[in-house]
Order: sequence, then structure tokens, then C-alpha cells
Amino acid sequence: MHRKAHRGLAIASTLALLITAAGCSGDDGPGSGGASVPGVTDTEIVVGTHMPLTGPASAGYSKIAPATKAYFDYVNANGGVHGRKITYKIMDDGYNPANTQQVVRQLVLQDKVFAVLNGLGTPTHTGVLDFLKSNRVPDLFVASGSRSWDQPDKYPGTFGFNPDYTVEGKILANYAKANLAGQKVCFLGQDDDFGRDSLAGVEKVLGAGAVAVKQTYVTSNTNVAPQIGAFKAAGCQVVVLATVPGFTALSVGTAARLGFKPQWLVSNVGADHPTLAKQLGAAAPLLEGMVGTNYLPMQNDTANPWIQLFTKVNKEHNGDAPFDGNTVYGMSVGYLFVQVLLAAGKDLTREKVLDAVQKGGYQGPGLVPLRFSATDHSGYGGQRLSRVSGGVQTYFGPAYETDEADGAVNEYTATPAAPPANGVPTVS
Amino acid sequence: MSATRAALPPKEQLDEPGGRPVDRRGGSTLLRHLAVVLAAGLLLVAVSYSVEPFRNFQLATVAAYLCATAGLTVLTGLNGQLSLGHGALMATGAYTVALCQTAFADRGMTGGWLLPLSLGAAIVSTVAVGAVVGVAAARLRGPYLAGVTLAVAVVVPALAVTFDGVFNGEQGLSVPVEPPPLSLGPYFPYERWQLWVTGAATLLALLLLANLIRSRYGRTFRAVRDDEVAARLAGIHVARTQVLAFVVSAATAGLGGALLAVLAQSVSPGAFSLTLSLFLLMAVVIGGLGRLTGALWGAVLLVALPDLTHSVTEMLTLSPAVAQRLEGNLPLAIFGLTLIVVMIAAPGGVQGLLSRLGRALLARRPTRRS
Amino acid sequence: MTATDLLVVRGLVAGYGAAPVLRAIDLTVPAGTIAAVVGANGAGKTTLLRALSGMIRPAAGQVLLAGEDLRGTPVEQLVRRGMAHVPEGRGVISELTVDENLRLGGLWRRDRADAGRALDEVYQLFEPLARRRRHLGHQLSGGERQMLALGRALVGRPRLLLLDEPSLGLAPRVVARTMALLRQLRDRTGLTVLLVEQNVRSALAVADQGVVMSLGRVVIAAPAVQLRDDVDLRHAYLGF
Amino acid sequence: MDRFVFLTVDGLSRGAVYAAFALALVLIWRAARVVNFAQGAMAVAAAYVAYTVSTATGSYWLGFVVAIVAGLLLGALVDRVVMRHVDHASPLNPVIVALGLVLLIQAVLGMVYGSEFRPAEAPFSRSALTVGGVAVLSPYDLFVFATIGVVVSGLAWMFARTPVGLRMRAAAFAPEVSRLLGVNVGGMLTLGWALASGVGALAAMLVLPTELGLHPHAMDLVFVSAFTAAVVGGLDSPPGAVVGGLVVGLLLSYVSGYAGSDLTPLAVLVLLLAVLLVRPGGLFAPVAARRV
Repeated sequence: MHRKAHRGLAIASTLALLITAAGCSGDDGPGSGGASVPGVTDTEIVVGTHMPLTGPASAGYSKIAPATKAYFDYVNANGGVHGRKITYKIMDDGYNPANTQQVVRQLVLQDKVFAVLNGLGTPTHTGVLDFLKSNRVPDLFVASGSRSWDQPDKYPGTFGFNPDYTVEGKILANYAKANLAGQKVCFLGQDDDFGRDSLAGVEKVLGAGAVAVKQTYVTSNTNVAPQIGAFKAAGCQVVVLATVPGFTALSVGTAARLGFKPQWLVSNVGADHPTLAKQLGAAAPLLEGMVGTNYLPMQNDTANPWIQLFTKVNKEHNGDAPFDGNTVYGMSVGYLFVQVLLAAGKDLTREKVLDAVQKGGYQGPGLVPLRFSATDHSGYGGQRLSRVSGGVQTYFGPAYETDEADGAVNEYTATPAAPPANGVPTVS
Repeated sequence: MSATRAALPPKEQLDEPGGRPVDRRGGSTLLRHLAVVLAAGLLLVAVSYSVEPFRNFQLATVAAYLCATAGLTVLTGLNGQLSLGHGALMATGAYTVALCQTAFADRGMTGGWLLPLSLGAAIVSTVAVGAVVGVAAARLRGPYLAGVTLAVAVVVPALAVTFDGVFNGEQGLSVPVEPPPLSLGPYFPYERWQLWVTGAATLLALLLLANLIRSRYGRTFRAVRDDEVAARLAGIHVARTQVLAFVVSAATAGLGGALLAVLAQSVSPGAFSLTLSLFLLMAVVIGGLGRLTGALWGAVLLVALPDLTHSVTEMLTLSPAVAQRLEGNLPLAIFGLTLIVVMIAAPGGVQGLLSRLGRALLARRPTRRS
Repeated sequence: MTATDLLVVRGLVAGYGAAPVLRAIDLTVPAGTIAAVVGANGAGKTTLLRALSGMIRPAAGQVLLAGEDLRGTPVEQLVRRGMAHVPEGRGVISELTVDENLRLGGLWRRDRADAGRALDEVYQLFEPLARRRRHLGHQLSGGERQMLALGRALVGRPRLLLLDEPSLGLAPRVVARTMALLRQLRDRTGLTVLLVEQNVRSALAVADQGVVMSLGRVVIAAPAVQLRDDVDLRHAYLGF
Repeated sequence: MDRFVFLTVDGLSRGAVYAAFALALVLIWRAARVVNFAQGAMAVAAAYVAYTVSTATGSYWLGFVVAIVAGLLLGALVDRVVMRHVDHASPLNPVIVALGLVLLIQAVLGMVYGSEFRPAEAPFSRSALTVGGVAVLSPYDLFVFATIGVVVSGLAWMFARTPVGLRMRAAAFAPEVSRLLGVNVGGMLTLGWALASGVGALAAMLVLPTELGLHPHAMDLVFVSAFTAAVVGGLDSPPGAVVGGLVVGLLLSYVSGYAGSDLTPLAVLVLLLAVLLVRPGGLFAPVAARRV
């Protein structure tokens, strides 16, 4: 098979190259097309995102991008932004960083998106920061609370959206300090930045050493009985959870099984009551009294004008998919992006969009301020506490804002903005 | 029977037009392989200028995967050892490159020779790991080997998390890579440079593999696969052969992983999951097991798949409710179905199909001539 | 064909892949007789048995068992038509016990009571098996395996028994006993036997009819006595 | 001591499920010489059917029964429609086909049910009963042990004592001879697939309430553990599968409890190497190992 194999190899390589290369226009060398802005025409703005739509990590998250898209469709149906319709390209990366590399390059190099919006996940998105930077692609509102997105000097085009995990940890710990004084506080966190940053926040408020038992979990091991058992053995009364929804439900369920009933203080990431209740099924009453955080309107607050707007959009443009916190999140991202596009003006360029974000001052569904400025690229700067009572998750007390450093946790008292009448932001 | 087969020249070698047996010594084989590799290299450079950056990047990724699939096809196809853990070997190479490049960058070292050095280190470390796994593997057969290699594949995230001081847990490490050398001009597209680097490394690896396959070692690999007892009777040290095959395979997998890390500029356990190991295996079998060309088809498939999957869903215009369900899932379903149908209809994979086609076409020619 | 011909084979062509091993075999075995198929290695004897029991699909020709065409009958149905095939190497399932192997031979039968009786008869016939009921197949000696294979076939109360090389690897004494048993079964129960053998002397000693095969064809079919006693025939076809 | 008892019971409870799942793998391996990588996905599919039935009727038990029936049917279907037509000349072919099935089944489940977690109800309380101040067993653990005990001994009885069991064993060990003896080998193979898949579905129903919930990928990790268990015990040995399952369950529980949950994959690898390097065919490999 000698000679033939090698001829075969050569032919096969050529074929493979040709097949892979097929469909390329191949006319754009570097430097050409300086006048036009990638992804922007007079009638269209193309943006893209990477999300886990399949695979074990897709639970919950797979609903975000469709919600954002639905909001864009709503805006498009109302005339678009400066006459342009928004096309949202959603790429599935299965939460696999290698796939993220591929799909983001496809978005940028092939689909020529104007910006990458709300790319999800810390390990996934970390890998494309440099690529997006060197291609000068705006990298807006990353869907993760890692502090990596807030590096204006290193990554001038990258902006966060979620309050970072340290802020969240501080606010949860502040609640414990004020209302559960003297109780034994313990901590369970995911074994990555999420858990670590959150723990750092908790310890900033309570003081290092104040957390009696610290445990971690990995997503590949669904048995948390050993960790919960350790909390029980140590007599923990308050447990702070920096967990994804699956592991919040698992922890609460496991604790009940062990006859362990602490006060749960749960990160916004894993505190969405509909998601948890659905997963726990008949065991959902275990969530009674759980304290969580959030910074967007509660999805069950039908009196809230934002929820009314988003419900309407969900009905009209999202196939009336089950409405939960992820839907609210996705639409809030869409709303903010439309605000930014409007602020960037009619002659849209990438620089103008970055300037518009840095200008800050956006008022939207959020309960706390967005921190965007030239020196701060982190997203929301606070949270409000919620409690599950009678099977309903509602906010209580004031909203809080703080920073990821040693600043105090302050009440944030400004009244939230109301949505515009037609649900589409206008130039402010 | 394998021993006799190994001693004879491969059958096709006699099938020259005119039926003249052609004498092929090692030297001429090497030269021919060199010529093929040079031609492929030139072609690659030409292609790198004629296609878009994204295609360049995709081709570079194909090259990186090709390293791994070529190594796996040598192990599984030629030596008959099943590995579900090649993703872990790739991770070994990838993490080594990440640690080396970071160390160089931290010390402010620059220079074109650093990357080859890191890649070399990646190969060395993977060879070490591969030797350990290989020694264990040589004692095991069939599903038992599959079980151990599966456990190896699963252990990667655990190690990354356990030693997160070094590997930074599930989040992984970044891989600092220098921009293309200035001598290529200030606006040299980065993706083209990536293709050159990975293409060169992969072609070199393929050259070595192709020669190995044609050498005495390659014949012993096949002999052991076909019949261990006969191989032993023919004086082949079976266990040593199996370990050697594993080590060779590990070396290429490590290089593949290292190249992937260089392309992605980051490493994390999520990129080297069990799924990757299983996909590698699917790729080499679908491509055509035991053939380097099959490995190439497999690598193309690995890269083209996510791309194709997306195009499939984009082609359809669906209501949001339906689209939300199909997005991502429909392509996987199609891929799964294709996999099943291909395995039932064409167990030789893509390359087997092409060979059959080629033979059918070639078969006509000599009869016409005579 | 007479009414007493149990097995009739006409123009049977069969083989593996493209090349036929059997080229147009014609053969008739009257009921209640023993036919011995002999011939050199590679003559196609085993292939003949495999083609008869449907383990390879004949390319052409006809196989009639008691006048019924067997074409298209699945292998597992043949035992219900009264055909039992003891394959070369005897096919004792070494992971099963003696008792399980034997019971397997009668599992297909609807008449459970008679299947039980047949089992008891086999144990009476083969004393050593009764003593080793609980032993696994691989713990038996060659002779015991022979008994087990034969006994397992008999549990199904076959009309036609196909035996492939029953003497292979056995001591002469055991071979003689087996042959005697075949004759006894023929005389007592009217069993018809098609025997394939390398051991021509023993085979012809017990058989009523001798069939000599060479290169996939039947070269001669004659009364066994004739083959045994006619020196010329023996020299011409059997080489001794 | 308290903790040790807890970890032991927890480990045995999970181990029992691994044992059942490993047993299903062994059944198919013995019958068809195929490691059924699709078993996790098939079991999840059956569990989704149960979920649909249970939510529609409000009856857990109806869903439970339906899951097992669905598992049996799915197994038979996979054999008849897919595996029967695969060229088994290379042992890799069925493995790849099984992986294709995994993709197909999980994708179809994702399309039909979405990728959200669905609740997997436990029919009994999972809170542990205390005996003498030590939390020992939950009613659910007892249910798991009892169910798996019944299934394992039922299967053992079937294989050892019934005609159909004898036929199945014969067909697995010596298909050709079995056909000559009137055994419908194809039918036995289908029955083997059906039984294995049914046992897999049962295992899924038992383990899902202790996991994150119902999800197309919910059995991926269980499959890995069960495959390990089957390999440790020896793929040709049903008792080996049971012992292997319990060993793996205990090991995972002790390692998570005393050393940290992230170390469990390492412990599994060490266990596999330790067992297989001494006994390359698993703990319960037959003495005269047959060449595979």
C-alpha cells in the first residue's frame, strides 16, 4: 500500500484543504475595507455570542441567548436601532473552551460580527480575550462574575455585566453580620474563581478566619453528602453557597436528607427559585427561607413594569418559553445593548460603541447601578437580597452596592427606572 | 499468519502496472515521504495565502488534531490497542506548553526558538506519561484497556483541580505566544502564522510516523495486532512492541495537544474532556482506521463538525420555540445518525470508501491496456 | 427416491465466499442406515455437513429430509425436523455443566415429559456422564466430551444424526465403542446416521454405505462392504 | 465512627446502583461482546418516559413500571434496528455505533425535553433513620437495596434455573452450537439487550433522585463509574459486576468523605490499575481465561 497510500495521502490532503477552503471569497487581505465597519450596514448590525446550548452545562444557560434574541426581534419589529435591525448569531460551544475558540473565530473572522455580546463562562471566555483584543472586537457584557473582565488597561474592549462574585460575597456576608450575628458561618463554593472570589468577599466582611468550615465541590462529582456532612458535624448554622443551580438544589436536598437545616445564603448564580423548585420537584418546600441575591427584577413580580414588558416580548418573540430568571437576564442584556447602540449614534463604529459604554449612566431594569466608566469595566455594582417565603421568592430590604475591594457595603436608595412606553429605549 | 505477512513485502507493492516487483529500500521510502511532505508543505503555504484568516485557523486546528488522530490510528489501527484516554495525553502536552511558555514569558525571554523548545518539552513529558500508561496497557486487552484509559481520561480535571496551584483548577492556564516574527512584515495575519507553525510541526510528525509505519517497527506493530501468539513465535517482544506503540502515539498526541494549546492560547480541563477522547476515537474510525489518510479525514471532521452543525440550523427558518429546542441538538442528532449509518454501511470509514472507489477505477485500466 | 430414503441431496453446491467447496453433490441415505462419508483432507466433508444443516447457505441444489425440502429453513428449526448435527470438535459448551449441556439438547421439545425420559435414557446409556452431572464441560476428558455431544444430540430424539469426525483425537478403544454404539442405535431405534470420518477403517466397519468425496465431488457411493473388501476400489479411492 | 457509618451506608447505596448498571453492561458484553457505551443514554431515555408518565398521571409507581418496560423495548429496538446490522469484525465498530447512539439519543432528548433539569422524585424519604443515635439508613436506601437485591437474585435465578436462562447462556457462549440445538440465538441476543437495558433503566430510576436530576447527560458519570465497576469485577462475571459496583461505590464515598471530592477520579484510576495489574481480566475472571 506504499506508493498508493502516499499518493492517497497527498490527494486526500489536497481535497481536505480544498473542501475546507471552499466557499471563501478570499478577497480581503489585511488593510482592505478600512472604510466599512465589520458587521454594520445601513440596515443591519450583526453581533454574536457563545453559549452552552448542549451538554451538561447547558441547563438554564441555554435560555439566555434566545431571550436576548427575542428582545432584539422585538426592537427590530419596532423599527430597529437607527434604522438598523440587529442580527444575533448564537453559537453553541458546549461550555468547552476549545469549541469557544472555534466559534468565536468563526463569528469574528467569517461572520464578521460587529461585537461579541454576553459570551458565557469564565474558562470559556478567558481563552478568547486576547483574540478579541487583537482583532479590536468589542467584547461586551460577558456573562460571568469573574473579575477578569474588569481590566481596562489590558483589555480595553472587554466589559462585564454580572456583579462580580466578591461584591456578591460581601453583600451576603453583610446580611449574616447584621441579622445572624453570633451564628456559625460556613461556606461551600465551586472550585474555581466563582467559589474563590465569593469566599474572598465573605471574608472581607466577616474577617479572615470567621468562616468555620470551608468546602468546595467539582461539577464532575454530584455527591455533596461528604461536604454537607462536614457542615453538620461542625454545627454550622449559616451556610453561604457559591454554587450553580444544580448544586444549590443538591446541597439543600442532601442537607434535608441528613437532617441538617441551616440558614442558606445563596449566590445569585444559583438562587433562581423557579429553576431550583423545578429541579427539586416535590422537595421544593425545602427552599423555604432561603436567602438569595439578585440585581434584576424578580421574574414572578408581575406588577413590575419590566417584567410586564419582558413577558410580552417573551410571548411575541420567544415562543412563550417558560419565563424565569434567565429570560429576564437575557432580555436585560439585550436592553442594555440597544441603549448602548443608541448612545453610540447613527455613524456606528466599534470605537464609538466602546466610548458609549464607558460614558456610563445607563438606567434599565437593574436595581443597582452599572459601574461602567473609563477606569471601571465591571458590570452591576451591587445586589438586593431576596427570600423564599410561601413558595414565592421576593425581595426584602434595600438594595446594596459595594466594590470588590475593602469598601463598605452601602444601601442604594435611588428608585429604579421605568421602561419606556413602547419598550424600546430612546436616545437619552 | 501475521509473522509471515510481516516478513513479506506489502502486497500492494507488487501490484505495479506491468506486475514488476519494485525494490524499495529504506532510503528511497524516506525520500518519497520527504517529497510528499514537502509538496504538502508548499501546498499549505499556497493555501494559507489564498484563504481567509478563519479558514487558516481552521486548517491549523485540523493540523493540531491530525497529530493526535494520526498517533491514535497508529496505536489502535496498527497495533490494535484501544485508547479512550488520548484526550488526557493531549492535555499533558498542552499543560506542559502552557507552563513552559508562561515560565519563558515571566522571565522576559523572547525568541523564535522558545516555542519549538516548549513543544519539545511537551513531547518529552507526554512520552513519560505515555510510557507509564503504556506499560500498564501492555498487560491489558480489549475492554479492560478501554476501562483503564477511560479512567485516565477522567482524571485530567481532577488533577487540574487538586493541584490548582500549578494548573489553576477548572479555569486553566493561559498560553502566552509571541506574535509572528517581524521579518514577515508588520501586517502578517496571525492566523496564517498559526497555520504555518502547526502545519510545520504536524508535517514533521507525520513524516516520522509514515517512516515508522513502513519500518521494521511498523511491521511488528501489525504483527502483534494480527496475532500475538504468532508474533511471539516469530521472535517479537510483544509487550515491548505495545509499549513502544503507546509511547509513539502518546508523543504525537502530546504534540497535538500542545499545538492546540498554542492555537487557543489557553488550556483548561474542559478542552480535554472525556468527550474529546471519544471524539478522537470516532474520528479515526470514521476516517478509516489504521491509515494516516483516515486520520486526516478524522481531523477534518473534528473541525468541520461544529461549523457544519451551525450551518444546518441556520439553514432552517423556524419559530423561536422550535429553534430553541433544535439549536445545537439537531446537528448532534444528525451526526450521531450519520455515525451509525456510516458504520453500518461502510465499516472501513471514509478512506475505506475512497480506496474502494479508487480501486474500482484503477481496476479498469490494466485490463484495457492488456 | 424411494419412500425409505430419509435424506436426499441433489446437485448441492456450496462454499465460503465466491469459491464453491462443494460442486454438485448427489447423495441418498435410506432411513435406518449408516452412511460414512470419507475422503482426503479438504475434500469438502465438513462443508457438506454444514451445508446440510444450513450453517452455510447452499448456492444451488436441493436437500430433502423425508421428502421435505429444507431450503430456507433456519438452522435452529432443523432440529425440529428431526436433524441433529454434532459438529467437528463436538461443540460441548465448556462453560455449562454436563447436565445443562444435555438439557439444552431437548429444550426445543414441546413434549416435556418425553424430553425428561430421553434425558434419563442418555444418562443410562452413558454411565460416566451421570456421575459427572455437575461438572463443567471443560473439566471432561475427550471421551466424555464425545459421549456428551452424542448424548446431547440423542436427547432430541433425532431421525437423522450428522456426525463430524467423531473419532478425532480419541483412543482406539473409545472409537470402537462409539462405532458400536452407533450400530446399536441404528438397530434398536432405527436412527439414520451420516458420518464424516478420516478414520476410514472404523467408519466403513460400521457403515452400510460408503461415500467417497474428493475435491468437492462424490466420486463413488457404494455399499460399505464393497468398499471395504474390493482392494482395487480401496486403492483407487482410499489409498490403502 | 458516626461519619464512617454514614459514608459506608452512602457508599453501599450508590454502589448498589453501580452494581445494577454494571450488571447490565456485563449482560450485553456476555451476550454480544459489545461494551454498550449507549447504556447511560438509553437509561436516561427510559427515565424521561417515566417522568412524562408520572407527571401526567401523578403516579410514581406507574412511571417506575413504564421506565422498565421502556428500557426493555429500547434495548430490543437498539439490537434489532442497529446493532444487529453492525459488522462485528472489528470490536471497535460496535463501540463507535454505540457512541453514535449516545449522541443521537441525548440530542433527541434535548430536543424533546430541553436541557433543563427535571425533578427526579424519590418514592420514599431520603432522610436517614437513626439507630442508637447514629444515622444509618434512609427508607430510600432500603428501597434501593431491596430492589437491586430482588433484581440481581431474580436474574441469577433466571440464568441458573430456567430454560430461557440456559438458552441465553448457551447462545452467548457458543452461538453456532446453540443454533444446531434449536436455540433461537438471534432472539436470545435481543432478549439479552432488552434485559440489560431494562436493568439499566431501573438503575437510572434509582440513582437519579440522588443526583442533580433528570437531564440528557444525567447518567454520563454513572456510566463511567459502572463501567469501572464492571471492569474491576471482570466483564464476563455477573457476580463480579455486583462486587465491583459495591467496591467502587464505597471507594468513591470514602475518598470524597475523607480526602476530598476532587480526588475521586484519581482513586478510581488507582483502583483499576491495582486490580487489573494483578488480575488483567478483573477480580472474577474465569481461571481458564478465554481468548477474546
